Amino acid sequence: MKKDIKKRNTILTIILIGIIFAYMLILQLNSASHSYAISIIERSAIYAVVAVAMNMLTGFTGLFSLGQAGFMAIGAYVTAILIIPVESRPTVYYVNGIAPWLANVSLPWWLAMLLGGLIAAGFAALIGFPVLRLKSDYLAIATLGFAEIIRAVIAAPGLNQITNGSYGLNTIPGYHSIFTPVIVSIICIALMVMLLRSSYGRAFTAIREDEVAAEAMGINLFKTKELAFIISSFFTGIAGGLLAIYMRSIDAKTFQVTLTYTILLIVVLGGLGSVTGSVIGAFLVMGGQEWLRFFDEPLTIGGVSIPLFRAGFRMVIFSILLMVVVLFWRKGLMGGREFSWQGLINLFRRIPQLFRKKKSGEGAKNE
Amino acid sequence: GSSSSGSSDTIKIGVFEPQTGENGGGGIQELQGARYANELRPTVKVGDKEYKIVLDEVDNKSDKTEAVTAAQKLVADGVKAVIGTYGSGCAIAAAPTFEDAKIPAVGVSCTNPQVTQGNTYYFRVCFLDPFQGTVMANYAWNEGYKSAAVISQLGDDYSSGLASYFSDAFTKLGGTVVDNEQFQTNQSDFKAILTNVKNGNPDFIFAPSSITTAPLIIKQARELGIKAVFGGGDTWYNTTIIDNASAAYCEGMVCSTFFDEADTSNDKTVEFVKGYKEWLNKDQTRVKNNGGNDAVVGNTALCYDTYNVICDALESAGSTDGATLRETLAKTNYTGCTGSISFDDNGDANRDSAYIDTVKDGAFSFLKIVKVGDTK
Amino acid sequence: MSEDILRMENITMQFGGVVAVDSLSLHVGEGEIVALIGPNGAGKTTAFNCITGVYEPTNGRVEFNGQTMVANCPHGKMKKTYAGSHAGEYTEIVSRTPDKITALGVARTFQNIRLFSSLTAFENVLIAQHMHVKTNFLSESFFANAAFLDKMKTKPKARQEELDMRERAHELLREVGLSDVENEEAGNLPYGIQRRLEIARALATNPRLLLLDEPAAGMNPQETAELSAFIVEIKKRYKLTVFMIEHHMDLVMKISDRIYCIDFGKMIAEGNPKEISSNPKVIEAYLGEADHAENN
Amino acid sequence: MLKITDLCVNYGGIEAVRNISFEVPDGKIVTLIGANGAGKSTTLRTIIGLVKAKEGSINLDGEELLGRSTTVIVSKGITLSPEGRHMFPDMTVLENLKIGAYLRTDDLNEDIERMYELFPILKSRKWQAAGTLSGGEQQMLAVARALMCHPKILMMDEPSLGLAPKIVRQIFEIIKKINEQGTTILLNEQNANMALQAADYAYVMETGRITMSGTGKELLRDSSVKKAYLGL
Amino acid sequence: MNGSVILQQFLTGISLGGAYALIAIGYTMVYGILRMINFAHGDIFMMAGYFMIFSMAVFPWYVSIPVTLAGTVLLGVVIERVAYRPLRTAPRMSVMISAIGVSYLLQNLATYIFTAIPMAYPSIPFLKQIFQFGSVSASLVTLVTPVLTIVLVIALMQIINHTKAGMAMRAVSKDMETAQIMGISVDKTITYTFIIGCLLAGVGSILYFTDRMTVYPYSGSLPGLKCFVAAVIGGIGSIPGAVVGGFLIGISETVLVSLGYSTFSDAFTFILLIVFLLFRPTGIFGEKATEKV
Ligand SMILES: Nc1ncnc2c1ncn2[C@@H]1O[C@H](COP(=O)(O)OP(=O)(O)OP(=O)(O)O)[C@@H](O)[C@H]1O
Ligand SMILES: Nc1ncnc2c1ncn2[C@@H]1O[C@H](COP(=O)(O)OP(=O)(O)OP(=O)(O)O)[C@@H](O)[C@H]1O
Ligand SMILES: [Mg+2]
Ligand SMILES: [Mg+2]
Repeated sequence: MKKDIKKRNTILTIILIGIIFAYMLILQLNSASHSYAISIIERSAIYAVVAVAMNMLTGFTGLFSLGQAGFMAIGAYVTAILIIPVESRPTVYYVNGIAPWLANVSLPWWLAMLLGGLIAAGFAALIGFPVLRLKSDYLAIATLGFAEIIRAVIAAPGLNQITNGSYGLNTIPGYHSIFTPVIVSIICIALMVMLLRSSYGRAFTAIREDEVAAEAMGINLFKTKELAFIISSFFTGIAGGLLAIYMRSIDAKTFQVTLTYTILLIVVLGGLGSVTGSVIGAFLVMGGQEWLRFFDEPLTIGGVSIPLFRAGFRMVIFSILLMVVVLFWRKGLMGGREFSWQGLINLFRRIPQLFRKKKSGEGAKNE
Repeated sequence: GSSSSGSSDTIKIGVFEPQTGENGGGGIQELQGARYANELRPTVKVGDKEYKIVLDEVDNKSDKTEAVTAAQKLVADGVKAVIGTYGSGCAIAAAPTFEDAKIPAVGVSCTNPQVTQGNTYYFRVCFLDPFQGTVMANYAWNEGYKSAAVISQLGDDYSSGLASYFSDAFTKLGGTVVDNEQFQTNQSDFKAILTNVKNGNPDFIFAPSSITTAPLIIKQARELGIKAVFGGGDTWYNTTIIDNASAAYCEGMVCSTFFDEADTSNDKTVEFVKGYKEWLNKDQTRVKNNGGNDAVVGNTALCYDTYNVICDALESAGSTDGATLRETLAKTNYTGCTGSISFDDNGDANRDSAYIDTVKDGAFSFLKIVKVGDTK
Repeated sequence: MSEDILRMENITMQFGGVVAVDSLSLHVGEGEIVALIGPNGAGKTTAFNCITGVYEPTNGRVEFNGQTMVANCPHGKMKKTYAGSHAGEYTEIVSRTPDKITALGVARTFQNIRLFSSLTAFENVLIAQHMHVKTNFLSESFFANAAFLDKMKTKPKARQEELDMRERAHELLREVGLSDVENEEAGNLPYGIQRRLEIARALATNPRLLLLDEPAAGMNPQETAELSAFIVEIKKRYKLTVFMIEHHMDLVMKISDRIYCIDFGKMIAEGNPKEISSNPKVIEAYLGEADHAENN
Repeated sequence: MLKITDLCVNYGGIEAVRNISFEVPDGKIVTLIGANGAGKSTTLRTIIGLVKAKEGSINLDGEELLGRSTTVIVSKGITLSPEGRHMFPDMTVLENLKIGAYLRTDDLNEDIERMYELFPILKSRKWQAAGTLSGGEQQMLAVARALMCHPKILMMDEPSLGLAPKIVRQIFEIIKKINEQGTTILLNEQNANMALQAADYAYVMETGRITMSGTGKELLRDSSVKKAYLGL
Repeated sequence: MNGSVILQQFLTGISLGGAYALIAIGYTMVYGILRMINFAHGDIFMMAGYFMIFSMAVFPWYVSIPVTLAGTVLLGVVIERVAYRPLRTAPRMSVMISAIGVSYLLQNLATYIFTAIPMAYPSIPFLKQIFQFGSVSASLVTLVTPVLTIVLVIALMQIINHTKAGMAMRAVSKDMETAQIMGISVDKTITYTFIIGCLLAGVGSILYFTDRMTVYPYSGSLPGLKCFVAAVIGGIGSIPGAVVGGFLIGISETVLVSLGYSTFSDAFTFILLIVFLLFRPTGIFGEKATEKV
């Protein structure tokens, strides 16, 4: 019995993956006409990585960190600097020139991205010493502040020859195929899930539940928190690198607090402590923002133009929708649980039941 | 709207502008130029067929990340050409997308050199930052100002770029830059900076900045008793600044611009200004979008010209194919309300002169035309 | 009794001006059940906190299994304001965080239940074994859940460890009689079961010494009686030494080998249950005049 | 008189209190006893308005309290000394006492002195932050704080929890004393022995239902109560 | 740098600090009572700016000021009702997210209604009188801001420490349920807190914008963040702390900019924050959180 269900789930999963890949293949083969869809999927996949990484801290370890934009900036800049083709560097650094030692250093994108992640992780390790001793909101504000400091440093004139200061970086080679960012994202998320499901992951959860008790169970608070922080920052840095390649041009303003807030909204929408929630959230938020675009365009029904529809309306609607989710689905869409086939099937089963109940309720009234 | 599917007798032109976010104000002013132009010239004849032109407006929210998806949306909508965008950052971010899709884009007011660099599909009708910075330095030097202070926005390519070109040119001419101050994005208190400026006692203050910050700087400076002449870049040719900083404080400030409302030497300008004002005043929301009055800002005029440049190119190319259109655009030779427009190999407008405008009695008035080589 | 497993020497804990524990010395022999009683606010929980590293004592030394586990002397700002006795007697400073102390073999429960309440009972016990994990986080993440490798002759170490941990968690829960609530959320369990689970979780760290802070608080006499039997049983089964704080006198009298009574942070009596219940100082300070048996 | 009729309370899917009815006559001590999780605390919290009931009625001297806010209910003269103490941890002992009398407008000094007499240890710690008191000290403060508002009906949720035997006895003496001074008492207790001895009337709760009731003396003699709750 | 420059900078610093302090109080009070960072506070402050613009278009300044303050308070109270009250029993994180959501909504709404083009802040003639002391010049508002801040804060402290409403606020901030048992109405108390916080934000907004003269949809976000930092540095929950924090940040920001380090003027705020969190995690006046194991 149990085995049958397991088998069924495996088959369903394989079918789902098959469908997803087939869909992406179709998009890829007609990439010219589907570039919009491709870019939305790529962006969602990248945000999903950061969202899961943030969830690992906030939802699983109970560390409320708002430094994501900063770590993404580190990852993005490292990646971008190292992969901009050497020949186009003079035009990119056209104002101040590039530092001579850097001028000819170039890496393949995946290595650059890995390095970006490692450097982000290194920074996390450093600032972890002071800030991880802080609790909840204080930690949030300190990490947020740290992200702002990173941004200021990147834009500082002193680093002009490395980060190109105010002018940002561009001519970053983009993706050739939708599969590159999606597969990298899948690998990143899979690695995080595996960690979360190991004993270390359980130790994270223990800290979220009760620090004092976790410590009394022999879990070293500082080391474990630091581990979660470093790993989360590593993947956030990688996602920064992915984003840089996706955007092909970055500057310090890309990595403002609002970026962190967007990711936080994704995490909350999906459900704290749910990896699948974060992934679904990323696609919903990114897709939703685009789907709502028609609100920005003047709408005329039967020759009467509806006055509300104009630029900016989309974001108003979007923020209202977010508020509705926060207020009415407090635990997010997944509510700390993971997606399971059984859950989905139960959901479907419940729908006819709801109808039946309604009907019988009505019947009772009629009697 | 874009939702109407691209039927065979319409051509879509993308209007890639920020309507919200930091540059939302300027973006909408530009957008209105395109709308007005579209109303005047709703169709083009490509080959033998008359096509209706539909503007596909997307908001890039002044945000680079958004800009990429917004650009992709235009590509997916099947636009044949793109107008925009205000704010070079977003133009740079979107440029590869348009190039990949072989859709020519014509920038209206994105003055950063990198927008067109290495991108064969991006053109622009405005002049560039190095040009503008130098022109302003020339002007200042010619007016007899010996010392200048420079104020620029950190992390902003437009402002930092102009400031550094200005400083270079001004020093070369023999002037001294007594003070070089920088401020943060979103900063609204400039007193500390301005106190330092005041202390340096410059003749001229060059403060290229967005229309959000310019009035703050000017007003606070005057309140601190700074009497020096203020100068800015093309963004400053915008009555919003006068409205926000009060006419008295703005009196005498100068800026470079590609357009002057009061220029009567060009018939096209006169015609455009008259027509556009009428169009604006027909609808209060248009006036509101324009910043609450009917003064014509440079970006609107440029965008109006851009629309026409694209339409002309469509007509003379006789095809909507991206590559053909690009080739035709590269050969553009058009005279519009902002003067003559043609592109160099890089896709940049060949402009050798700029208007210098000053504020007189609370309104912009034409002062002179300055060329790069013009120095005393 | 044999060797002392725990020795506290002149432990003083001072909060600001309040001396909560004052030169407390006591010892617990291997295999004993020792109780610590005393009026509210006498400093019992504080003493436990000093042993387990939650607080750093102001002065004194704690020895575990013949080794110095915690030691401190007034230093820094405390030097001037120190109000306890035996100043200057200790010079060594040894401080350990609670997790290090647990690693040495001292486990505890809390006066107010502190379970990982949104996790299942099984996970609670599993987590308590985390400190014994030997593989690093990389091989843990790669292999701990790699069930498809189970058919191999030699499983990866991380996988083997994970399987062992799960096995042991099941076994432990079975032994303490919690098998049937294994998959329940800890926070949803009845109070008495939660107390039991908290003890089981402490056991999962493989302690030699178990500290229980008011294990019977909030239990009725019936449940308390069950708990006494439980404590005696696990003590035997796991060869533990038990040191507990408790206000339920029937429990204390029934199972303790020895009892310490403290008041105002100072030791006022020591002895076996009989001696303690008739000790006038204890009656005066703690038990009160009436026959205490009827109170519980 | 406080009269509870057919009260039902749910937490999500859990039925914590199922259809219970009982009365608390003026001037008496009424106690609820029962195992952990029987629903005793839930009952008290519903009476004070912290938990919303599914159905039923809570009637104080002819006035319906169900659905009223806690503030209103407290102003009618019912108060609760909550389970688990619940001090204002950063306020001093004295401030905690004062806030107990939040709805009163008269002079408090006399009452504060009275509390210090009842609980001398509080006097010596009046400037200490309540959060750093020991468990027992906190419990005493909780009782004292509740008394500060001169309630008609004082509900106490496990006042003896975690207290030394001596203090437990003191607490019960105080309960009797307050009662003699005219306060009606509704008491939740694990310590069934003491509670039944003190109570005029008692109810036994099991899994959300009232399974038995009688005077304190009656229940003390009842063999099933003896077995289940007195550990004899 | 000569004496008059230093004096000029000092004036700038304390007037900026005063405005920061007023906003910081709102953060500290809301945090104190709901244990949440009211991310929307900076945007309420921004909306107050718009309210003033619109009411000055119709009324003279002495009518506009009360109208603006009333509008700001109303906005704050409505936000509390709609976005925070339903989450009273939810985990703190949800409330914080809700606050971020409100902030997002207010910014988008302002962009939608008022467009992103900055609007001129009307000048209140008597506040804008310029005084000249030698080479130092200052408008009245520069001088009034710090004085008004101090006066308002002293008044507020009296309310909190010596009235029943103040006691209720402190109690609710520690334990809502128990506060209810004491007969305190939690909803009312929280509403009062928002009224006070928004009132001060309104006053702060008038002083701040009178000096800085343009309002646009994002003009609240950075000052908002800085003021929150000010509140943390001062010791969150403590009102004198917020004031000291506000002045500290205002002055140090000015000093830094005047020394030519404007690159780091924003970052410095956060560096200051991190340093404080390290060496005095509870801030200057913060009380120790007391958790007993
Ligand atoms: N963190 C602290 N700060 C200040 N004083 C404290 C702190 N922790 C405990 N105390 C004080 O130390 C004394 C002893 O407290 P402790 O909790 O050890 O008592 P206890 O013996 O466990 O009492 P109970 O049986 O009531 O739990 C008390 O007076 C308490 O107020
Ligand atoms: N906030 C809550 N959410 C969900 N369930 C709850 C909540 N509070 C109590 N319960 C459940 O309601 C039931 C009754 O609990 P209640 O606290 O009223 O019992 P009690 O008789 O007071 O027990 P105790 O002696 O432990 O205090 C228990 O099963 C408990 O798990
Ligand atoms: Mg204790
Ligand atoms: Mg209870």
